[in-house]
Amino acid sequence: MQDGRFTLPEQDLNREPFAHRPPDFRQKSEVMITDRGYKCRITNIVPLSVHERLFQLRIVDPAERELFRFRPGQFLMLEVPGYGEAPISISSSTSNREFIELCIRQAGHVTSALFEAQPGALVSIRGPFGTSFPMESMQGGDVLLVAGGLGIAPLRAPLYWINDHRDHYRDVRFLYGAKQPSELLFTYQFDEWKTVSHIDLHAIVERPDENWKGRTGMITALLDDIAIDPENTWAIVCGPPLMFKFACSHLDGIGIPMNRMFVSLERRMHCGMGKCCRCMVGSTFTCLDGPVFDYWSVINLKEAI
Amino acid sequence: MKHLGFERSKVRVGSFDFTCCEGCQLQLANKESTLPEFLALVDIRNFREISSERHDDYDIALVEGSITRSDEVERLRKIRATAKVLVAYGTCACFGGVNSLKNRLPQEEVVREVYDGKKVETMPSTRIADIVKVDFSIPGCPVSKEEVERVVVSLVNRSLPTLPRYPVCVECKQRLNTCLFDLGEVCLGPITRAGCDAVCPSGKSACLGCRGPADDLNFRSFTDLVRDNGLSTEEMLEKLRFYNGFADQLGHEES
Amino acid sequence: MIYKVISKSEFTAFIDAIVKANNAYGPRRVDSDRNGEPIYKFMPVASADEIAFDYTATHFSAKQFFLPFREELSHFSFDEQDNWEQHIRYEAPPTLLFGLRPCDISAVNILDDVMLRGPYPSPYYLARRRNTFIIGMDHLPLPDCFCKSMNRHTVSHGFNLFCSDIGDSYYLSINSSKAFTFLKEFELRNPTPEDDCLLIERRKLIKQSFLTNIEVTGLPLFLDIEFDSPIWEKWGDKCLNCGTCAMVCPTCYCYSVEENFDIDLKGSSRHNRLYSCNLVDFAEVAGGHNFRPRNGDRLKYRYYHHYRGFSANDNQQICVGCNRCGRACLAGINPKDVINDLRLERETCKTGDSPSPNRT
Amino acid sequence: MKKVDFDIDLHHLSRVEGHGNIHISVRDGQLREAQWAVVETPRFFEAMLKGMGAERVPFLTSRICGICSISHSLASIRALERAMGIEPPEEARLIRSLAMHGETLQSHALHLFFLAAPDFLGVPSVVPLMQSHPDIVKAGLQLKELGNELSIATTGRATHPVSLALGGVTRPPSKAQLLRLKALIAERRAALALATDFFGTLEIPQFVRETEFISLRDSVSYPYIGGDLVSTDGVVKEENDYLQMTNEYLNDFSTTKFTRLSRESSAAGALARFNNNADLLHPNARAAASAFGLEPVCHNPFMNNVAQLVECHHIVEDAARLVDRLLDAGLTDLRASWKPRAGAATGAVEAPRGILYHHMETDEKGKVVKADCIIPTTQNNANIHFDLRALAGQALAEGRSEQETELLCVKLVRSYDPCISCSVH
Ligand SMILES: Cc1cc2nc3c(=O)[nH]c(=O)nc-3n(C[C@H](O)[C@H](O)[C@H](O)COP(=O)(O)OP(=O)(O)OC[C@H]3O[C@@H](n4cnc5c(N)ncnc54)[C@H](O)[C@@H]3O)c2cc1C
Ligand code: SF4
Ligand code: SF4
Ligand code: SF4
Repeated sequence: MQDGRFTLPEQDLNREPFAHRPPDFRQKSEVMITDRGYKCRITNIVPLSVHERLFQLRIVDPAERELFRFRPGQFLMLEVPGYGEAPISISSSTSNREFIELCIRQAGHVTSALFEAQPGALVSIRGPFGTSFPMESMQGGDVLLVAGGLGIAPLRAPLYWINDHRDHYRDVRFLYGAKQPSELLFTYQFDEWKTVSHIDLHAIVERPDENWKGRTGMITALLDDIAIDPENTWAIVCGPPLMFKFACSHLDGIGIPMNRMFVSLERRMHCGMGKCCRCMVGSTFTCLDGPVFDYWSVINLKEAI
Repeated sequence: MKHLGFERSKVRVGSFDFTCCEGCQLQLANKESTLPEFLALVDIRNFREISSERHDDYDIALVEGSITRSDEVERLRKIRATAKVLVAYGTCACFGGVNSLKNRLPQEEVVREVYDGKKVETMPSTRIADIVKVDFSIPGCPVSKEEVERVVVSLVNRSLPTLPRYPVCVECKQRLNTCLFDLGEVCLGPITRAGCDAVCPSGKSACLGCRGPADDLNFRSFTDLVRDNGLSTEEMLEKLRFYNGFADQLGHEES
Repeated sequence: MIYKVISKSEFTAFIDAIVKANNAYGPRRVDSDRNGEPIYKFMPVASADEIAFDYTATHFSAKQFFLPFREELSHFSFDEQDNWEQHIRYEAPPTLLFGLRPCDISAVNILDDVMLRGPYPSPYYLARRRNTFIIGMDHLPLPDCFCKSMNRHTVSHGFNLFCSDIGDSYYLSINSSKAFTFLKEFELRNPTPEDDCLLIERRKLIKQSFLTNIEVTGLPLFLDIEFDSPIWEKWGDKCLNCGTCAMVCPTCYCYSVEENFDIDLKGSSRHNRLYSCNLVDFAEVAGGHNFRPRNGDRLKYRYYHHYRGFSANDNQQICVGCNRCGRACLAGINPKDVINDLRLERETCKTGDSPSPNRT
Repeated sequence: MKKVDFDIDLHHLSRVEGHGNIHISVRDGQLREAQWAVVETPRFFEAMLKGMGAERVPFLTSRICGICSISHSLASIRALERAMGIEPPEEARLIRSLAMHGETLQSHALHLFFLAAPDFLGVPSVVPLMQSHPDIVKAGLQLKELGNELSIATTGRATHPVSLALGGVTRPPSKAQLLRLKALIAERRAALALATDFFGTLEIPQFVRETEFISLRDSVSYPYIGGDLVSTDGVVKEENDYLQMTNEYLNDFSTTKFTRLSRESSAAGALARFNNNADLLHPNARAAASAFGLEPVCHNPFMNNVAQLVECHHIVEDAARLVDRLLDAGLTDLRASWKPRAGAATGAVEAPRGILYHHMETDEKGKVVKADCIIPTTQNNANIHFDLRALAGQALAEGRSEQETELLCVKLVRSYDPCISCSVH
């Protein structure tokens, strides 16, 4: 009964080349447009605290490795085959083209699986995605970095950037707070940041133990310790919503313009490409319009804090 | 077989039944096309229904059925003491199931009705979690083999399984069914936890809530909906009581 | 676009031929509801006589043909050496959709904007879209249709062929060479001035037949201002969080991604699944914090998305006014009532007579 | 004869559905006691059914048993339909028959391959057989799958049907499903042939104890739903007179009741159906029976396994016929509309393990006033009990060891394929 004259021809309709085969990323710009990821080997796993580890990854294919570039503050979708994906900030230096470092907290399904993985295991990444900290605009000014807890993960990239271009910036301060001393991450890098990068680093904990000699209290207490030149300071604040809310309103109080303060927001993400809508904050996407927002946008976003 | 650099090992399971129809255990032998693969993932240490070998070195105990007699309490406690992970398996184990329908009558009357004269021990049907700690629940009357497979695969891969948190309507709509409320029937889909792929409404038969309440369900709005559609509240209550999954909600309602 | 006129009998012969030769879907009567009203759905059709040409509106939208409720995004295969490969397939078989209404086609156009514009076009969507041949048909609105309010009661692109009923014949808008080639085999005529007249009359009639109108201008602003309005709690108290509205909606596209191992452990597959902002865990993050903990927060989001629009599609309103969600919602929540409530809230508070005194 | 003393005390017999114990006590070479005690926890379904709306009843009764849920559902549907004068349309009847076939095939395959075969091959379960006899296990799985696929297509799922309802069925199998079944049946005939050859190689114990076999009989086809109640001793009764067939009585060592008719016990099941209805089997099934030397009336309970296999042949052929008829039918007239009314009637069906009675009495609102369910295994318990005594006696006389006797007794109980959780409902 079928009449060939009226049959829709497949080739004709499937004429868009990439409906047939996946695009060739090597010929494309740095953005990836599909669900295909870069295969990576876990080259090293460094325990940082009870629930946090640093994972060092290396993209297996040299051509893909060459292609992968990112800016401070961007994130990637980390795929643990069999378990799923999770958005993770890139925590290494933009100039490190050999390895990617991710600082990860064991939080749920995917991250727990990653904590079972052994060095040498193969995972996959998609990205980088999202907006970044405007490091170039900050040139010539003071930089104030404020991190609470795991908020240090997205801050390591700007810290490395500053180290690479130290003479572009004036005073750089890094205020870092955690609940207790054992939750302060990357303490092994403190000396390097202080002496090599000339960063004025202050740490504070809420609940000290007997060995703790530093400051005790909330992170906002550190803000009172230092003199800030509001006219010339750019701030980057990362941490739990409540923490950045307090820190930013404090900085607003001393006169730093809202569009010179940057925060990184976290939401559930399933695609990273502005399609699944899981990461909506108000009418914007954390994955496309963020995760880095200036404080002015954040206070104008519904549901941001 | 290695994955992500760690060795995956079989899970050692024991399967035990209490007061029930054994339909859930039977599901383990269903979905024959993947049965060999499924059996390759588990090391059956104790499973009276299909094997006469019995060992007490299982890590995971699948417990089917509800508790209605004192000797069952003892047996259950022993299983709990042996197992590392105890899974309540099926609606009877998770909520008391249809067995709970006899709870509304005095137990002596129930016995008299069926065994006129003879003394038979029984007590109100209780769910497993009321007696021992339950680590994970797989609801369903009967459980769906797909879900069981997913859970076992998760355990082999050292990850925690999860259940859907939304109601059956989501899956029902995804199967393009005509809503039973449009046909004038009371369906418990809007308040029941999904995961069964809406088998009952897909067979044009109302959901009776065997998978228990969905997360954050809106019970008030549900009862309003039945009333506003001019449907029978009595029918709704009979359905809500069927598997005893909504005992909490009904308790609030009636008090 | 080429315009032609075809007699109804010849049209049926054409549809019969094309439906027989292809993987075709069209409106069919599948049930009667408890009031005896027919229930239509897009179902596979094998010949013209299975099609309900005079159908009103389908229960489900045609969205699933472009965004299936569940679709494999990629598959991983693991080997003995603990290595893996990722496999992705985009192909879609050619499909014919018959009988889409202007609002249905508009919805597909909106999905095109979301899925194909922007930095990351979806190849999965594109494959299906390219392989789907759409024949549209106009119709007289149901009493609760409000697509005219959304300006979606006519459509000028996004279909291969569109048919308007002008009495004894159909007035055809032919929008693809494929459609034109198929039609060459049938008896067509060029529209006479009289046909044009009939078409204009038909359009007028349709336009005048709308009984439901919703004022949507300025709604984006209202929605922003009313973000904390108590009306969300009021409607939220009714909402069952059942996601029905999103499942039947022709433009709701939010999804979730799941990954599952194959039972033999030799592979795993990543699927997406249509989700809804009304579902309880939509905005929950790892660790259990829920950014939208209450029913009202979630319900609001669906309205926010539909009538305010999101940045990714130029803040465009994506509701087409088919009222499928309103018809399907068991709790009796529908766009007309919610939006009117919202307007009332705005307008009465201007006179200082707010119906909700406990507003903060 | 050697003087022997031993006690066999088997607690919670494995590879049967539900909990039952075997006690055998031998003193001075004399059999002192042989007991079949059911210790399953009763669930009191009859009490639960009281007051329930007729429409919900089949959903509850199906939960009596996870293996024969379709039979329970259909028995109560038949009882209620007869009580309230509802006539299901012909197409619905065909679908129901096909559902029964699916269930029986699934149940027989489960019993033959998972529960009985390990006994004959001396292994504890089917798992080792997957290594030693992969083809046989595969054939068994394929037959079981075919049974389940029939049930899924006709009732919505394999266990606890969703679309069997008063007045007919709520949803018919789709054309695609039927075509798939047709292909599947054709393909699975090979598995059945393989299985038949395999069971031909097994040695069936020689044991005979004369008893009375009870089953349904409708004079046109091998019985599944409704008909006369007949026995090999010549009793014929109408469905509603089921109580005269069962004569239930209580005993003090078991939570299940015993039944009897003309003798101290009677038997139901595949062998009983065969003994009463062999003439109505499909020719292929009859050929299979004669290949095994199975002829009515056979009094060896171990032959129940063979009778099940013979029925599998009949089911496969009859299912093929029913699928073809459904493919030709319009499948539009599926459910008769009905009004609740007061009434009382019995529904009898042939569940995989034998004749199953549900008796329902309704009030004018269609609510159940009184329910009674008599389950096949209940009707077999007494027979198992007396068989055990005879078998143990015969084993002793043959001078068998304790182990041999135990194995033989266990095999005997399993060959009845008892479904204990259902008998103590
Ligand atoms: C921009 C951004 C940057 C981030 N940067 C970092 C960072 O640098 N370091 C860091 O530690 N965290 C970071 N996070 C947070 C991190 O993404 C979450 O902690 C992470 O997503 C948790 O994933 P999970 O799978 O472990 O948790 P879950 O919440 O358990 O799971 C997340 C996903 O897995 C699915 N899922 C859960 N359980 C199962 C199951 N049993 N089976 C199947 N699917 C399941 C869920 O549906 C969900 O899709 C960042 C988040 C964002 C948005
Ligand atoms: S039939 Fe039941 S589960 Fe399906 S949509 Fe309607 S209420 Fe929800
Ligand atoms: S639809 Fe309802 S009753 Fe049916 S299986 Fe699902 S949860 Fe259970
Ligand atoms: S608005 Fe209606 S359809 Fe949508 S989730 Fe709420 S109750 Fe369900």
